[in-house]
Amino acid sequence: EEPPVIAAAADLQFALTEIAERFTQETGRTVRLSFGSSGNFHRQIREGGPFEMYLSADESYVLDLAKEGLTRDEGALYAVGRIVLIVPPGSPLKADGSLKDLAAALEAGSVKKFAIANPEHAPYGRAARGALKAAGLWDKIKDKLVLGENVSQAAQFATSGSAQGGIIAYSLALSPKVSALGKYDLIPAEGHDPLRQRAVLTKKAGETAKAFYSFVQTPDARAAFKRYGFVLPEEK
Amino acid sequence: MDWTALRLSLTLGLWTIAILLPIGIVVGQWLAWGRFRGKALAEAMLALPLVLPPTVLGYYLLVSLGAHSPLGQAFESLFGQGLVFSFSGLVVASVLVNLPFAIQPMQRAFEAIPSEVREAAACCGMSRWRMLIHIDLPLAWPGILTAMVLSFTHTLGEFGVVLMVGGSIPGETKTIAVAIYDRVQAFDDGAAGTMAALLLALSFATIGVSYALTNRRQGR
Amino acid sequence: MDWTALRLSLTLGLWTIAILLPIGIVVGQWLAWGRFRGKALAEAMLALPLVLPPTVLGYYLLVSLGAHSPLGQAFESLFGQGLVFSFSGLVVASVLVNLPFAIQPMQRAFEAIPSEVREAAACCGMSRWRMLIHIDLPLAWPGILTAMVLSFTHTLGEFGVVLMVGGSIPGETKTIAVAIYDRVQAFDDGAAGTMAALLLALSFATIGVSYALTNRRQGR
Amino acid sequence: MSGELKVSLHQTGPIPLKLDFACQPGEVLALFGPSGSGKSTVLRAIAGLYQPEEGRVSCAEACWQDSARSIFLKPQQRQVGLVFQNYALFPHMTALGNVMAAMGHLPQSERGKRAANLLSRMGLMNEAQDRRPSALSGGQQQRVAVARALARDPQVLLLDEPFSALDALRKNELLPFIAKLAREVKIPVIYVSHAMDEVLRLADTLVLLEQGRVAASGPLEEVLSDIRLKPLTGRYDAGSVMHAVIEGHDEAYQLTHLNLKDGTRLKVGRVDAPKGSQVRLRIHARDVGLALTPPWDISIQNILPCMVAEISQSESHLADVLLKTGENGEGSPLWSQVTRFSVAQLGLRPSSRVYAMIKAMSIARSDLAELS
Amino acid sequence: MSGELKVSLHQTGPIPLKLDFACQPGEVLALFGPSGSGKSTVLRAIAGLYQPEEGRVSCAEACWQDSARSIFLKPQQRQVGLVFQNYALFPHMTALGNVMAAMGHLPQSERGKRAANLLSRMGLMNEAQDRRPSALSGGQQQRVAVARALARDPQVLLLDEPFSALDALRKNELLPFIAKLAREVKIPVIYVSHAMDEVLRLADTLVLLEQGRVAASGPLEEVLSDIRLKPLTGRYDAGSVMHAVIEGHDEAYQLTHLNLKDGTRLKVGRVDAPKGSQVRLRIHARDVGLALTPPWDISIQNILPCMVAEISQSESHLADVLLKTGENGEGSPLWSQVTRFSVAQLGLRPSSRVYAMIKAMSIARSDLAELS
Ligand SMILES: Nc1ncnc2c1ncn2[C@@H]1O[C@H](COP(=O)(O)OP(=O)(O)OP(=O)(O)O)[C@@H](O)[C@H]1O
Ligand SMILES: Nc1ncnc2c1ncn2[C@@H]1O[C@H](COP(=O)(O)OP(=O)(O)OP(=O)(O)O)[C@@H](O)[C@H]1O
Ligand SMILES: [Mg+2]
Ligand SMILES: [Mg+2]
Repeated sequence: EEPPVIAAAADLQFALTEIAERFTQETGRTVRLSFGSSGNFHRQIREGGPFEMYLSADESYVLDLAKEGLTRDEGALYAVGRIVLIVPPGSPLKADGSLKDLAAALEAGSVKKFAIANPEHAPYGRAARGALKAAGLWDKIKDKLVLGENVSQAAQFATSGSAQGGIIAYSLALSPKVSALGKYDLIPAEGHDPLRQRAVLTKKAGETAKAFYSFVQTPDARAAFKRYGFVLPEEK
Repeated sequence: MDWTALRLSLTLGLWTIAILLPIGIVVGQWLAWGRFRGKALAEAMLALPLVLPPTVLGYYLLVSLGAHSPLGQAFESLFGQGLVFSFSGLVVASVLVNLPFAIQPMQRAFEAIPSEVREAAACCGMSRWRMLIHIDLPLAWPGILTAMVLSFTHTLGEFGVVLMVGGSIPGETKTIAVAIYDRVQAFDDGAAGTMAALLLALSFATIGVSYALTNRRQGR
Repeated sequence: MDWTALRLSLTLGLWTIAILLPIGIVVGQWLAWGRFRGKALAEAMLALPLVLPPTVLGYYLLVSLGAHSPLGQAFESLFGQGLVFSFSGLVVASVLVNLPFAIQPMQRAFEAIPSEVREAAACCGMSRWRMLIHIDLPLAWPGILTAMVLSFTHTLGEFGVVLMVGGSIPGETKTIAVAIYDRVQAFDDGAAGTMAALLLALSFATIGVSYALTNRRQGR
Repeated sequence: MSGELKVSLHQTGPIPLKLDFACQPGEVLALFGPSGSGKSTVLRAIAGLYQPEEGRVSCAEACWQDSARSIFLKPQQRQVGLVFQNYALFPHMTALGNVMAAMGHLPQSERGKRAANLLSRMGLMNEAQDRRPSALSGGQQQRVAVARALARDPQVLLLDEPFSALDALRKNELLPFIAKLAREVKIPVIYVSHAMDEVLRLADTLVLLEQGRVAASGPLEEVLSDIRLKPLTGRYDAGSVMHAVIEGHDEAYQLTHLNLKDGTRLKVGRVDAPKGSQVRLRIHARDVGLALTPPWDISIQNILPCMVAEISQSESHLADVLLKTGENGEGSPLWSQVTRFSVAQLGLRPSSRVYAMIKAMSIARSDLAELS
Repeated sequence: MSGELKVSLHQTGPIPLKLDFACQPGEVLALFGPSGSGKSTVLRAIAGLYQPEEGRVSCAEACWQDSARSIFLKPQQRQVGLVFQNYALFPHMTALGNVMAAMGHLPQSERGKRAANLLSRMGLMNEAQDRRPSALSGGQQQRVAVARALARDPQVLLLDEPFSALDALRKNELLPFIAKLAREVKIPVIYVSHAMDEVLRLADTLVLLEQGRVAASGPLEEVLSDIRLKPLTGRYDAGSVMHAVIEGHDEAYQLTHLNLKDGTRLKVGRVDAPKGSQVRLRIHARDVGLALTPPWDISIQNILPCMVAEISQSESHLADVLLKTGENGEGSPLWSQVTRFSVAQLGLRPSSRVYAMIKAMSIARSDLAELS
């Protein structure tokens, strides 16, 4: 039997890789991880994709699939994402999660470009838009936005030096490579809709996938998620 | 370094040009020498796979080759395996996407063969097949090589369609392009850089050698 | 229908081929007729932009054209505006990415001009410039057209590099390809389908007409 | 197996064509006519490279084209050897490769040797055989083209000005080769040339084309003897063609004695054929001088008693005098071209008795073609 | 302003070249030699399309190439008109467009008319002028190539077998045109041809090439009179070239009376030149018969008393007899070719007195070239 393919949102790159390694150590079974856009996986599963488990960055995708009867159940929340404001070195902005400094800088006109993920389809983009709207900055910053296809690209924009800052996933900001490229500060979770991330077993799930699904919900795994910047569902 | 992905990409590239070579020759010759109404439209049609963003094209392919589509079902009942999310699906997608790169340069190359040379070959009693081997292919060779190089390199770098149709399954549909992309997305510039450099070096060497051989053969 | 994005894409496509046309002609002729060591390597080098996945190439461009890069700084001090996240940056990126499509078919087309015809032109006293206008371009025209069509359509559909370098700013760097992609990602298949269909129809018409005109001119 | 080639082509445009002719195996038919009269087009139509509106082409029993029955065989199925006017060599192959490419019908192992052989026959030696056409001179390319046409072992040989780029010496070597080949292999040969001397040496039959129409056709001797066709046959003015039998050879002086049908004897340069062979002589009208009494002590060897049959005066300084050989004009017709002044001076009139003087060497070797 | 063309080319390989020659303005220099001897290569080197290892080419005051001084001008800077052996027409332009393309030096408005004019001179009429090369016959293409070479108003005209694909009639129209042009425009003309009759009509000087080396060169008459060069000049065997003055015309019989330098008189067909003009005659050796006593009542009009200077016997049936005109051999040299049998029969020896018989019409019009 080939190891099952697990479709996972791109923001789980670091966390899930570690969890999968641990899973292999403990159970002797392996899984194949495929990271990508949650939306793409959603379509692929609908088109008969061979994924046995699906970890989406946006729970609505999972619920959709559940409605269509392509999953075993509605799955389980495994994490809630947080967002941060990140500023690269040399930026006039301060890393201030309350976005007050951003407001001032916008007034001063020192912000030329500001990176977020595309709110039309990326969950972290929607959260960023929510936070900016809550801070009353959306209309002022709208014309200065550069939009990443996903949050990773938004982070690349934000740290490229060509933008003065951006809003990205906490999980990304925590990774050593990104944190070296700029300072960041958590944006209060109250400002935006929660980024509820849901995992589910598809109808194709086999024994290993089922085991992995359970493993992802063990305290060990949860600790790993936490370490990589995810809030655990209970903590909400 | 993700060797599996690299091997997969090279295999995919080779399969793609292996399939495109005969298609390009047949369609290229047909467009070069055929006289029919709507030829310009046929030529234009062939450029269209390029117009759509790869991911979108990939999505349309996913739907039209997928398990619910007649094509996908036919393939599944024949080979017991779906077309999408499999290496075969990648090959099909890759071939479709690269059609313009393969056909157009070949068409031009065939057009450039002086008609009297082909007439002379016919008067030498060469069958269509011998003419192809001894006249058409050698004379159109630089154009065919260009077609192959463009298709091969484009397949190596192709990413949107491959990701969509293939689903990035390690060892099966996760090509080196996807692997590099993943590394870049993960801010793992080091690994991405290594893979990119190796891929570039490898392609550079392969293409350089084919061009060098062709240049020598042409006696230039 | 995102008309702004469509206009932007067409403008980008036209700029790209407008810049690539002279580059392709100069480099294509140089590769076709020049005799120098390492020609095969130069040819291979030109295929390399295709090898990397577009997003990755875009990322490298983002870094090397960005505000911290010498190139980006030079451009900024000259034009008071950065190269990335701007239309100019898109044009630069687009030109780079399409180099192989522009140069290789042109090179082959120039190679196919019989040397005696160019010798005769020289003996008719044609200056280099008149020779270009009256001999080289007309005779290489089908290949040049292929180069232009491949570059133009590829620019329309290009998405990875454009997104990375441009940042999807509506009216400035959000091309129709990005718009269609966004609609697909947002599960708005209807809008995506409409835009895709329109884009395809438009490209089909443009390319069809150019091929038809060329075919007629060539008297085929 | 080869056989008679029958050609009938008719169309009004874009290239007007209106012609019917046939060519027997072993026969060399010359297609002659001004530039643009359609000679190459006719050859292309026979080879299957051009399809006129209406046409019938057949070779031996095989029908190659019949527009009435919608038959049109491809060039590959016609087994013709065609030398293109512009050679049309394969630019990527060596001279040897070009010739071998036409040997698809032979086993691989024989091709190289036969091709090298053919090329040597054409005077293209080893070193040049391995060069591509672009590194060969015009005449060398032309010879490769001829070798390639022969390499196919064709049932019909079509030669479009095959020696136009060759010097006289080479031509003198190759023309007899073609003539011999046609006779030995017994295939119809159609020969297009602007050089009347080539036509004279090779052809049996002449088809004169003018704007795609046959202006005249028939045995070479008849057409060329027809003074009215002079504007078409060009400055190689009329002459006479005679059949003769070799009576013997004079080895010491390298002469051959010939007997005309009427018993008249002629001396010509040594002909390489056994006693008793039939030969064909062409005697240029302008090489025939006239005398009223048999001249003696002159270098002109052939002095034939003749009777004047007809005198046609022109506006120029020349007059054409038709003679009949023999004391009483009972022999073959013989044309003489002299000045009008001489006609007056000698008082020539029809039925005058004269002596025709033909220099032995004016029957040039090249005009001396053997008959079967 | 044009001037003398001086050419000196030397290299050992890959195409061996070793030649020096010069060509004056108004002079037609024929380059003659077997296929592959390097004729086209020489023209290409003069035009700047081929660069031999060592070479000097200069025209008038301008140095076009000097390998010693590393000078090598591009073809564009040389102002030559070159007719390529294979035409090399521009395939995408009509015949007219091809010719106009060489008229960069003329104002746009004049080009069309002049080009049409040139093409008409070449016998290519309106309808054909608007066709592309692919829709023209071989000979028509060749004429376009000649028109194009002339269109540039060149300082040097280089013609590589420019009429090889033309029928005799057309050639007869075009050869005098070229000859006249060379003289009127006063430019050096280099003419490559395998057809000796063309060379005879056009050329003043002959350069014989053999494997890239000059085997002989000099005034046409000298080189052609040299019997040792027969293997190179081909079957157009030796002949004599004489200078003569027109003494008068016989309008009734359309004859022209000529006076040789030594006072001998000759009759030839009407020459279109006024009394007193100098003309050049070429008399083929094989057209000269010999007699011991002056023949009478014969059609041969020109009977010249001569003395035998030299007899060279060959292995064939022929002997070459060098005569000197005049009772005591005080005049010009005249070659006669007779059978060895005749030499024996007439008992010819050096210093024998003989009469040379030259048929009036054997001085063919085409061999009669005017001198300046
Ligand atoms: N690239 C080359 N390499 C070696 N030899 C060559 C090359 N090009 C030409 N030659 C040889 O140089 C010689 C001279 O060629 P050229 O074309 O000048 O001859 P030519 O006198 O014009 O002959 P022709 O009358 O047949 O046209 C030929 O023997 C030819 O084979
Ligand atoms: N595609 C065409 N359309 C119209 N006329 C054409 C076309 N091709 C050839 N012709 C004309 O047809 C005529 C016959 O051409 P062809 O080549 O058969 O002549 P040819 O007798 O071989 O002449 P040459 O001796 O000059 O080679 C020419 O007048 C030519 O201009
Ligand atoms: Mg012809
Ligand atoms: Mg030559």
